[in-house]
Amino acid sequence: MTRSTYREAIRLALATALEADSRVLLMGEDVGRYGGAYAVSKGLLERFGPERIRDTPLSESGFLGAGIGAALGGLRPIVEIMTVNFSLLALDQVVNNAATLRHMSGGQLGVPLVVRMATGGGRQLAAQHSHSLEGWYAHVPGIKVLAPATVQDAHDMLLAALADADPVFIFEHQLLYPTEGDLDPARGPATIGQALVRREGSDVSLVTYGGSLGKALAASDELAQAGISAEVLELRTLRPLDVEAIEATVTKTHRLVIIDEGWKTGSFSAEIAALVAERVFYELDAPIARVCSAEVPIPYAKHLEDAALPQVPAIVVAAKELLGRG
Amino acid sequence: MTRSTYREAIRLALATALEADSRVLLMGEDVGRYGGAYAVSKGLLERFGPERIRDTPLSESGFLGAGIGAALGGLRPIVEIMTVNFSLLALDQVVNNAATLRHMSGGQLGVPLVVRMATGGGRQLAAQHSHSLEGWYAHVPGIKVLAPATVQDAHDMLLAALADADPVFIFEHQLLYPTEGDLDPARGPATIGQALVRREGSDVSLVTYGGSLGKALAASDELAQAGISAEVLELRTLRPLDVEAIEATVTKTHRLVIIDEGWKTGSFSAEIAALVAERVFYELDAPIARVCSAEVPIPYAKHLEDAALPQVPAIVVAAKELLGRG
Amino acid sequence: MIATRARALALLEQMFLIRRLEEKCAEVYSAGKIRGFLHLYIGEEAVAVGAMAALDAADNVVATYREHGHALARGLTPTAVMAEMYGKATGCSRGRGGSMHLFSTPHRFFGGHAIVGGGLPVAVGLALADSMLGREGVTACFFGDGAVDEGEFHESLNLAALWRLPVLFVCENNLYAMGTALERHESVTDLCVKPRAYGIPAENVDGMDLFAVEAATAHAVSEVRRHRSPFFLEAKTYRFRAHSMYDAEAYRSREEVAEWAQKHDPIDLAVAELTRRGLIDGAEPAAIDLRVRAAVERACEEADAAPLEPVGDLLRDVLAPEVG
Amino acid sequence: MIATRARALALLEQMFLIRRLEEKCAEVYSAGKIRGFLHLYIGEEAVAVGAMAALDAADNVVATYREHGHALARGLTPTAVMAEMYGKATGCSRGRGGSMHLFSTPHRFFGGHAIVGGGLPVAVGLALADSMLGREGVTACFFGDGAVDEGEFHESLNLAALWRLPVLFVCENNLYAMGTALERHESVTDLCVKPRAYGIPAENVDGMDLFAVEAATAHAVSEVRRHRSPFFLEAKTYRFRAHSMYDAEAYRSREEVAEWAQKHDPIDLAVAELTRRGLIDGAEPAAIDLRVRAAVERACEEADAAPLEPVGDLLRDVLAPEVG
Ligand SMILES: Cc1ncc(C[n+]2csc(CCOP(=O)(O)OP(=O)(O)O)c2C)c(N)n1
Ligand SMILES: Cc1ncc(C[n+]2csc(CCOP(=O)(O)OP(=O)(O)O)c2C)c(N)n1
Ligand SMILES: [Mg+2]
Ligand SMILES: [Mg+2]
Repeated sequence: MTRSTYREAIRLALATALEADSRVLLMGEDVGRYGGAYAVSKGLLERFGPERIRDTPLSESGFLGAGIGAALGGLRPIVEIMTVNFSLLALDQVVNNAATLRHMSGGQLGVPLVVRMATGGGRQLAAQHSHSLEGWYAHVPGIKVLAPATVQDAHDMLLAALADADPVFIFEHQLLYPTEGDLDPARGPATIGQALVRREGSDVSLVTYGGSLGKALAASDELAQAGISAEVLELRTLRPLDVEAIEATVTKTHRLVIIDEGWKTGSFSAEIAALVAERVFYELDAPIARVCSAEVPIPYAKHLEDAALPQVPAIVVAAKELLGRG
Repeated sequence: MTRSTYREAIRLALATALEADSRVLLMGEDVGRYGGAYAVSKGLLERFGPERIRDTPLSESGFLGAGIGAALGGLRPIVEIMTVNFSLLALDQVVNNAATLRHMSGGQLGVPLVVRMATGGGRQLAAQHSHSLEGWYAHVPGIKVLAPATVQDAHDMLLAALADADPVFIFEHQLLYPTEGDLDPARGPATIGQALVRREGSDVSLVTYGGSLGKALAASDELAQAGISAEVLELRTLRPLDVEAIEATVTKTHRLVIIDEGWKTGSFSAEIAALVAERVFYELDAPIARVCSAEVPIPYAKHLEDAALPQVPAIVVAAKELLGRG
Repeated sequence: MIATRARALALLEQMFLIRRLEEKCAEVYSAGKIRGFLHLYIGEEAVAVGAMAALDAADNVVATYREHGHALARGLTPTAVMAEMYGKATGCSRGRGGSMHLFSTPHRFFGGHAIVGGGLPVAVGLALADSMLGREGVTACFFGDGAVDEGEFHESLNLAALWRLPVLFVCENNLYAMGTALERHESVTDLCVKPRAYGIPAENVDGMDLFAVEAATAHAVSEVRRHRSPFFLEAKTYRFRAHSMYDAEAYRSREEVAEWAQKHDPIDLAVAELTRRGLIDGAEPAAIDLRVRAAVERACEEADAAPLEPVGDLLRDVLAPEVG
Repeated sequence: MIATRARALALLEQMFLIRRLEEKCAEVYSAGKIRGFLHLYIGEEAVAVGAMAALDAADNVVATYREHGHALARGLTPTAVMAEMYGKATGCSRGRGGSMHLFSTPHRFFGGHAIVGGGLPVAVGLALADSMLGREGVTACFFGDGAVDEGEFHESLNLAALWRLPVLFVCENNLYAMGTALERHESVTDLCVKPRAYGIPAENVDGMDLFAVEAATAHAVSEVRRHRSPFFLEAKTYRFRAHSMYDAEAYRSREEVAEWAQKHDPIDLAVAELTRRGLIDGAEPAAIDLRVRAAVERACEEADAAPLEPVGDLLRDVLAPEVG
């Protein structure tokens, strides 16, 4: 067990994978000479050379599609899209190729591709650089979607993604890169599709993932001070979803607040709410609440950005309201 | 009042708009010489000439983006993307430009752009041509999303879109083009954001939109035969959503089935369910049910495609189950 | 250069097979046996047949939705192709793909892509894999003149050139993208100009001439193999049929089509050339045609008799089976 | 050709203004007054200033996230620009855009685009509007060498050429896309080769030479106006600072940067040229600099003092106000 940042944990997993399997390569804009826009791949070029730490032109659709072809051809590519904002340019390749080829070919083809990208707001990067679109990816059959929120998961989920035979998309919230935590590099690949209770509680469930985990935990602290016992369930995998874990926490607490940085309407939070209203409806003692981003292109100015993104006080208020303590 | 097909109704609205306002133009792949992939614009080239009925190269991002610029520059462009499947190639322009420019510029700019596209499955066009992604568009602040299901709406919603100061996306289910209905060409623009009860009922609400309206109505017929009174609410606008109408129908029937051709997980149906579970939870007498597409790239073979898409019997079963008559 | 008589006749037979199979497709489409979009290759047969003749078994092929010809020329059986269009479990994609999505890994036939331009990056990636894994393969990527408009064309050519990847780009320029004539969708209609802007050598060839296509492809492939870098081949061709089964062809005249069909039919031209070279006698084309028609009939019968995939298998192969 | 002394000095002053304002940006960034991404234009001033000098008020301008220089050269006030970066309601985008999203409709300044390549189709559309509405305007679209990689570049050039639209494409080739040198992101590094593949005339110019840029742009714009069709201008330039505030510049040597800054500083070169022409005397540059520094200070003070947009206005202008 060591201390590590989230960034270093990813780097370590990358290095481990590159070391272990000569078919693995990392490709993306500025992953090499620059060292990665978020410094994740710093130092890897020197160790593994420019073929395997491959700088690409600004051609998101081109090099993500090339990643698909490379996977078909026997490599184990890791494609880094600098941020989810730019991934829209490559979404056709994701939805129409990566996600379909196995099924559409009657099971002949497989696309063992890993795609990593930064997501989320909070750094005053304004309307074209602050999206949280992982919920869109979670809508697409044929792919898997991971959102590591801890240092350990940042490491173990990358290994899990590389061990998977299907396209796996990893969303790294940009505020997490510098965060620190314990890392056991020998724990092995994470289990895809497994949510985890990060804090036990009995009065209300806070269900969240990725960059919002910290906010949910902070809210649960505040709620504890007010005598409210909040359970925090972290989804970890958005597709396939751990439906049992969601059912279990709602069955335990009977109250549900979902925290999701996506714009509220049509965000992934809606799917959690819908599942619960379908499957464990009679366990609910109160309406479901969602704390999401405001329906606005995320503004630059800090006070406006803060107002647009989900924040701890809003989570606390939402939970209290469900308990009639609003 | 005349009889018209859905296709002709759109054509009539296009012709009316082109006639009335010289700033209006239609641009897209094969809208001119070919007459439109779905024959919507047939004959318009001859009437309005190649400048205003403008064939484009296969450059979805390029010409949708050009539509944005043209709108900024004072034209009233109608961009036809042949089908939603290809719109992924242009999604960056939608999300990062069309939807953001007004807000991000502090209100200086406006993008009065209309984008039309075909959507949906059911014609055995297989995994790359059968998507229902309008739910993704409905997630994006800064744009409006319409899904006309009737001949009258096909006409009136296009006029409404053209009268709007913001980007409006119109989704035309491909199975609707040949359908017939009454058309009063003088009714004027539809009201954006208004859902309509297409059939009154008291036992259960079927909430749907677009290509699934017919299925919901057929299911309500079958339910009526079984002595179940189903109300059918057609959303018509996916963004902004008529939340009051959804609340009203649930408050009336206390039971909700949502029908949506999107893949179930993360489809727009989830948002309807979430809203209801948030806002009128105590009105619900039973779990919410959703009838959506199976989580699979839509297959070509008819029996498999049928099995993948939402069908009338599944709606009937879902409604009956909510009433304890499963 | 197609050296032997046997080989020449085999290629001619492939062209006949494609022609007859597709004529049959149109026929059974009207009868409802085939549904969805159906894009016929009739008129363009010399391109796929000539090009495939220059490829090895270890090479990769990526094609479009207009790929029956490529699949057959690559060795997929008429039955596998026909059953696919009939939506049967014995089809080369288990009936899930239909006309636009033929796949066969034994043939290294990687589709059947229905998003225009969408196959190009995939082809670049296949070539990257060959290149990094030290394999000798070439990836041949077929696409239409319309695909040249798409941003992915540009990105793919740049990647292939920059990384020196063994890709053979084969542009089937049939002068129309659906109903849009080349000069109305490309500002420069000499398509070879484009690859040169990426430093990719480019040549064009008469796509109606089987022997010319074969020779040009053989040369192009040898350049790719020798330099391990891309090459662009433009085959000038023409489709004799509508874009798909829904096309009224308002955008071109009957005369134009008739002239192409009369003067440039690739099968007629191949027969004439073989006759001129003394490699074929007068009765042989008819015999080939007969053989091929019988094969097509057999394929239809087999497709007809074949089972559907069970509905219970709908969700199979969305993801890889769990190993455990 | 910059005819008068007054005009030459005005342009020099613009360059000084951009330089000093951006130096100030870097300073206050460290102090936390500016946040988010900040991309400095220092070293490239001659491009924006020279190019804008050749445009009219009725022309449109589309720029990238590295657009402080363009905004100032187009006439936005230092205060409007600085207040925007401070996130204030008096900023040219009400503080919602920040450094990457400057807008001003009175200046027909259409952004401020932070998706590389994303501005090009928009520029094409603006030109389409001018063209169809019978207006004389030219749309100048600025972008970097990195944008040339994107599919949208290709699509936009084709559209502009095919439809004969009055777009002036200005490629600011500073030899790097972030940390990726030109030869590692483009297979052909002579960027003028690319527009020619669309039939668009192209020229390059020394982007460190204000007078050369002005002359080349004037020529380019006159070509666009005369033929109502696109033109491509490549300005060869260099950024003296990091890509953004987070860049350790591992991809280029200090010596390389120092050499450019010493030998090719566009301000030094302009002063030298004006001196050579006898249009400026020794004391004037310092006087200009002083004036400009004062303006920058004032802009900062005004930005500092300006109000924030009320949080209650967060949702304002997501859509147009309801009329009714
Ligand atoms: C991205 C995309 N846009 C539009 C279409 C619809 N479409 C299918 S084929 C076609 C024309 C393509 O022309 P070309 O590339 O020349 O191929 P051809 O059909 O002539 O063989 C169009 C517009 C599509 N499938 N994909
Ligand atoms: C589509 C997209 N991909 C990646 C980025 C991240 N990014 C921002 S600037 C940049 C480099 C652009 O280089 P260039 O076009 O040469 O402009 P310069 O910064 O040199 O002025 C990159 C990769 C982006 N903003 N948009
Ligand atoms: Mg074509
Ligand atoms: Mg650059």
